Amino acid sequence: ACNSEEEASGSKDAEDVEVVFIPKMTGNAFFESGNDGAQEMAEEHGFKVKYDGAPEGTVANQVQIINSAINSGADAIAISSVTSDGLNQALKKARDAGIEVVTWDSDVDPDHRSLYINQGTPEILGKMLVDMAAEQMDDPQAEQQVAWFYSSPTVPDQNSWVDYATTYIEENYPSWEIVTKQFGEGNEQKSLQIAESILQTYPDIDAIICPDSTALPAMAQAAQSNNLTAEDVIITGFASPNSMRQYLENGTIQNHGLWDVKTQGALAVYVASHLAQGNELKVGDTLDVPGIGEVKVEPNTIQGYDYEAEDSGIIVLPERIVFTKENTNDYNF
Amino acid sequence: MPKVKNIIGKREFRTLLFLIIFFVLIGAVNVDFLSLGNIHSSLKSSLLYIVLAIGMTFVLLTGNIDISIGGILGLSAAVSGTILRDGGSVITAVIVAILIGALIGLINGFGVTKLNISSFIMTLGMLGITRVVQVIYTDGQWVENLPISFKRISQVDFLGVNLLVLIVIAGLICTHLYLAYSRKGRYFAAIGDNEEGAIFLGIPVTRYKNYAFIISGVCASLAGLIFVSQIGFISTNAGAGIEMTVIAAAVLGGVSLSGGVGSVIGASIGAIIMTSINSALVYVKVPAFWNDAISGSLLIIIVVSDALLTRRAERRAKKERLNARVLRKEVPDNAVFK
Amino acid sequence: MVMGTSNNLVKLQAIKKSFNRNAVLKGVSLELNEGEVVSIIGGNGAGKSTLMKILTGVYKADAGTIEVNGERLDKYNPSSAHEKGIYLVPQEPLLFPNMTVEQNLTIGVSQSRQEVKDKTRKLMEELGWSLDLNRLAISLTIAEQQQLEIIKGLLREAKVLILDEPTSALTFSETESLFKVIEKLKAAKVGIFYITHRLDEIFRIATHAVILRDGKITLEGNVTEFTKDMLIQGLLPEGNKAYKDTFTKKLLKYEEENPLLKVRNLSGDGFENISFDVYRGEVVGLVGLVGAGRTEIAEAIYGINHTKSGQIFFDDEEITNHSIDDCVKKGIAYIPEDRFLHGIFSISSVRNNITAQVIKRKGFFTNKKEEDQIATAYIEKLSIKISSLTEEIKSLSGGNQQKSVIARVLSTNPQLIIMDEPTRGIDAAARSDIYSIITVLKEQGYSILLISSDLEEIERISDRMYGIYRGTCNAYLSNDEVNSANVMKVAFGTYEGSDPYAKS
Amino acid sequence: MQFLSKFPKWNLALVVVLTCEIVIFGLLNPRFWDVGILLNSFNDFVGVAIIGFFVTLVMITGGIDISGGAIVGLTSVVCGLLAQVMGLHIGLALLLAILVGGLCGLLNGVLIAYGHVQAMVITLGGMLLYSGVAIVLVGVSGVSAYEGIGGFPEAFSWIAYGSIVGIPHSVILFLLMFIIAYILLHRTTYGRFIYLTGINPNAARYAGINTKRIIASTYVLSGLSAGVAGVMVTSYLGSSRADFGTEYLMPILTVVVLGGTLITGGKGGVVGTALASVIVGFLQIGLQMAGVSTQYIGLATGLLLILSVAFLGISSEFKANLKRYVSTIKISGG
Ligand SMILES: Nc1ncnc2c1ncn2[C@@H]1O[C@H](COP(=O)(O)OP(=O)(O)OP(=O)(O)O)[C@@H](O)[C@H]1O
Ligand SMILES: Nc1ncnc2c1ncn2[C@@H]1O[C@H](COP(=O)(O)OP(=O)(O)OP(=O)(O)O)[C@@H](O)[C@H]1O
Ligand SMILES: [Mg+2]
Ligand SMILES: [Mg+2]
Repeated sequence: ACNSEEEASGSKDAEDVEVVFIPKMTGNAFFESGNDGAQEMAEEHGFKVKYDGAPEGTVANQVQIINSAINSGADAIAISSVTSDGLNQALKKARDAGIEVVTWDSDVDPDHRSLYINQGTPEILGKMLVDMAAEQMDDPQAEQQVAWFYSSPTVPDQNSWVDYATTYIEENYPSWEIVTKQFGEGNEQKSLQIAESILQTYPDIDAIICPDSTALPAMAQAAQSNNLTAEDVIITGFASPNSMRQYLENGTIQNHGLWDVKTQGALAVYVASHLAQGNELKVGDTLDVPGIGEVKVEPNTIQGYDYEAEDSGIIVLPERIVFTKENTNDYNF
Repeated sequence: MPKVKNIIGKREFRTLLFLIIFFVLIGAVNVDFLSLGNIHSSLKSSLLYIVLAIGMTFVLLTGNIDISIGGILGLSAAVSGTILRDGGSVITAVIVAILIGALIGLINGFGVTKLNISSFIMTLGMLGITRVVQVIYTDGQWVENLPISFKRISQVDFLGVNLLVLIVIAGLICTHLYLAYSRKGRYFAAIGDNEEGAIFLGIPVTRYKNYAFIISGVCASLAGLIFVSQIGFISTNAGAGIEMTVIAAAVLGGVSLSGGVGSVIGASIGAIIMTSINSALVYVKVPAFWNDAISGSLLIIIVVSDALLTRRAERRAKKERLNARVLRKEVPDNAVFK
Repeated sequence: MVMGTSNNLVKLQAIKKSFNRNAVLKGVSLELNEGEVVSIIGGNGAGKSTLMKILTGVYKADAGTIEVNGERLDKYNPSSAHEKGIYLVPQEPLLFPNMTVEQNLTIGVSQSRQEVKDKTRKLMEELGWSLDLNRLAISLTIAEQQQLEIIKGLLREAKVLILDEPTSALTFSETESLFKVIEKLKAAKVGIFYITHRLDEIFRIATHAVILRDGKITLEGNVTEFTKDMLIQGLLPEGNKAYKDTFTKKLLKYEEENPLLKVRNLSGDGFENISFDVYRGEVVGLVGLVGAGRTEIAEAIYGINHTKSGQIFFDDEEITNHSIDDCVKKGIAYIPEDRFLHGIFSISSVRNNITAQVIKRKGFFTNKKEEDQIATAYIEKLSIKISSLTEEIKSLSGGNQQKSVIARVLSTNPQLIIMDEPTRGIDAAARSDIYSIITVLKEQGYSILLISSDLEEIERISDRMYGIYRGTCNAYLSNDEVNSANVMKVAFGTYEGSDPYAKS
Repeated sequence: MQFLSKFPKWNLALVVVLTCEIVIFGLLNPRFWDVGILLNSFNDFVGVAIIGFFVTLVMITGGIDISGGAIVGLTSVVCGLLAQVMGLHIGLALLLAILVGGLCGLLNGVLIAYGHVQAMVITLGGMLLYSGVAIVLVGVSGVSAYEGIGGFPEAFSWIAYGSIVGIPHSVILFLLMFIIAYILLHRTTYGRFIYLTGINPNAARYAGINTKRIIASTYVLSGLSAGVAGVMVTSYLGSSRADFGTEYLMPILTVVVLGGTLITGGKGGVVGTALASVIVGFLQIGLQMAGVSTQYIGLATGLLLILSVAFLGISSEFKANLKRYVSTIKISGG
């Protein structure tokens, strides 16, 4: 394995590298934080990061942005994809044009990118969601009414976590009953309304799990308006600590999770620029990333993919964080 | 008796009937839907749409349209939200929000009346602009961690009813009285009904069109404040797509898109229907992937059946009128001409 | 206007106005004093309405000055005109369709609702008109709309009242009662501008007459100085002094033939048990007062409204309740009474208006050249005044718009033309043009079913006529019974004549 | 000059805007002048453009159709289900999918024309309904909605990625649909009737035009075009998903109204729509290539929309003022 040093033996200087950092959509706290991390990393190492996304996270918009990256001569793309296979043709064109493709947060077909900066496999994250709820219960093995509440039936990542979480519940907490699965469309007003309706339709509900950055704060807000606390109903899920801090502090919720998306963004653009400078990263290689530490390229199989190739792998973020009243003030994103 | 008939014949009444039928039907599936608690919270969730629908009605009455309300809502929510977050006073936040709404409304009005831009284009363009201005202003970040004190405002109850609900209903009634019965209030509908005729009568058409856009803008920013207070965090997409819902609500309530017809009461009832559909689907416990299909069909069924009812009533009225004057031997001569 | 004694109300000086390159007014000066009725006459498109719209601030004059009550006004718009007490009853009703009659009357006035209602009641009594205050304006017929507009104008208690062709849709009796009110206003020192194409009316009520031609005033003075012939001569273009109204009715032998249109015991909304025939090559008039139900009968024949019972035959084929399209195909054409609502395509070109119906016959693709030819031919035939074929029809004067509608109908070569108020708002010259077209059509074997509120017109050109009184067919005038006295009686339902179908 | 005056003023203005755009963006980033890039960029807006052509017809009748985007999603799902789940031949599948689009349009059209309901609400309801049905179809058929239906044969992607003598299919489709719309609207009696119906439906009826059928048919055409766009998008993105086309709503309306079609009906044309869609499409890639982030492009589109329309609005009023000013000088001078 080649232990690449900071200034790699590549053919291009860092200054000449432009990485296009593409979120699913703009205007979302999660992706904006990822961008913050990416920009900081870029500044430190002298390469350029262009943040480019559209307000609506749709496949066509992402394709269009990839096309424009190709047209304007970018060197690498780091993208959080809204679809598992809809970008294939566009990414293929990008790679044909010599652009390095890295994904982060949400992956594409593994044969259309080199590396995927993974916050955790569906197994890890699905389990984490369930565990965050279970650990608040007096008796997780007792009968519990549980609801899922996230953005929409068409987004890939959240659905894949929920899919795995459902099997995980069946295996480990067979007495739980999933009473409903609701969607807030990433729209605050609608999310709040659905959240209120969930509380009123299922007055005996025990836990509501919201793996979506709009649904979770809306759910917490609805609980707060109805004067419910974590004692009455367990609310947990994924959202950035900034958006949830006050609900943790006033006891509406006890915990919620996320990974350090700033690190994820930073890592994605670092790896992308590393590749764009002409370096190679193969499955099994390790890379020492300044400020983050050593990361290892795992094979695609850990995400359950069949496709295996030397130059196609996954880097899993070292840690995911469960935020509580105690630690939430240590983070700012 | 004729008074009762008059009320029943009103378009708003029919919308109300649809609302009641809707609640009863959903209530039949899940009784909880008819609980006071749910009705109360349906009203609370509709507040935002009601306020927007009131403003939209002014613009629609004059025969124009305002697509930019979602953008105005987002921008004023973001600006007042940051003011509140950074420790500014509530009064400042409210005043700034209203000024933003009024200013954008004024620009819309200027474009429509002075530059002769069709209102659809003007406000569509303005929607794009305000959205981006909001992104620039907030640097793409969410506005979060708003003071609890401001969020509390939307939770205050008065005599068991949410205070904001009471305020909005009071405002709604005043607006209705103004539009329907005051001399100047009727100008809005007159302009949309026949602009040339309004000019002929010396109605200051340009000024009242401007008023309509300003009112709509201010309503959108008030809705923005309600948004801040009720929801407590503002993304850069706040209010995205809301304009279509509000227009549909207004039309559902009998406001004509070609101007001149409609009332704020009807539009508000329409807004309640549009919002209640969302929560109703949670209550009936169908899998959530059915939601769009069901709310779409509901919307279509309501407007189509309403249109059919209206047309039948109109036809019958015309028939009666025409037949009333036909000379029939058995009818005494003076019975026909009143 | 030289009556130095009375107070001057309005003084227009050297008013000029052009639309694009079309110079409509080329320096017009006009005065109005208290108690005067100044009648403005002129051909279609002479600029009468334009001049009055300038006086009420709707249009801005390109040049010239306006003085009201001796005060020169620079910044002038409709609301300042209202303040000065100037009110225009427009040529084409400008009501608020979705408001009730009452709301239409009260909007924009400072009096209280009850006051307006009381006054309206009194006015309607005086005029003998009856309008239901709770009806929506959209449901009013064109005549009713015109009545409403006039009432609206009278309610304002304007100092200067402008009536732009107020009687174009009214029949004799409504006109008479309007004149009585005008006489009263005259006595109350109100100044009135009165625009009309019916020259007889001028001698009934006007104190002064003004002729507008080619953008200038060519003749003005006290009515007593003029005769009707002088006015007609004054209206004619410079070169064409040999004008003669050449229309003559021609007797035709039709009795032995099969009728082209046969209506039997037709009942529908607004009419009952109507029977009549139209033979080839004749003009049949339907006489009646406003609201008699003639339009409904015509629309039922043309397939617009469904009938309840009875039959309609066209060329021996039953066409009861057929679609409009079918009727058009069979050779029936209809000139609707409400030009704005049912006649013109306002923002379309004159050419497209004229060819709107005929293109259907010409196949799937359109052919601009052919359309131009057709349009040009009819524009010449009917001497329609336009500046170009692609001009929007709404910029034409009312009369020319009407002629375009007639041209459209003629272009389909119909066998039967139903004309509902075909000459409403049309000037004398154009009217005689249309009459001569009717003559030609008759000669070619075409038939015409004529509905007109102008009793003089219907008497002059109908070969036979049926009286419609409150939805029923109450009288029949055969060729030799048609004369003005009988026509009047038929209209009022007092003719004691024959009803050919009641007997059989 | 004589030749130019034959074109509507509006279209000339659009040509000027387009030219300015090409010049300015080329100066900002010379790669913009690469014909290959420009032609390939059609792929990104051809969907909006072809729906826009037929929404133009709808709008000229005085209606509006905002359900186009949703129909794109539905046809994409239908196409995928038929071809990949039920195993139909791909050609047949996409034909049927387009027909489904037409069917949606027919529903819109019948309700609007025969039910006399405001088009905006019906098509808004339709928008919810069709995208809802797409999700339901996916949900009921057991395919996971979030993964979409992929794995189409290579031949299928040829629809979007192929080219004829160097001209990408998207450009050819754009031209083809434009020509169809142009001929229908500007060269046939049907098109003339669309205008007449839009200007005055009553008069059109009295003139023997079957206005209901005309109105309904425009929605069918618009639905069919959305079906074509749906197939195109499915091929372009290589998978079929229910949420394709959701972002089309405003862009479609933008290109139609920027193209000079009157919202109230009766005026406009597809030439304007074609120019406007190219203008908006090029604006997007031009700004992106000039380094502007996509999320700010709404500002540029909005400004372009308002300013270009205001320009003509001002110019006529300005001219009138100027004339009056000149004539008063003459009078006071003489
Ligand atoms: N808004 C307008 N735009 C362009 N041209 C106009 C406009 N209004 C009137 N015109 C033109 O001005 C001329 C005079 O029109 P006007 O309506 O004043 O005629 P008129 O004397 O009232 O005729 P009529 O007896 O038919 O009512 C006509 O040639 C008409 O085409
Ligand atoms: N007393 C009345 N009350 C209510 N409506 C009336 C009354 N008298 C007449 N009308 C209305 O008058 C209108 C006149 O109808 P319409 O113009 O079709 O009749 P018409 O005989 O064709 O008229 P015209 O003689 O002008 O052609 C009808 O719509 C009718 O409703
Ligand atoms: Mg006139
Ligand atoms: Mg009539």
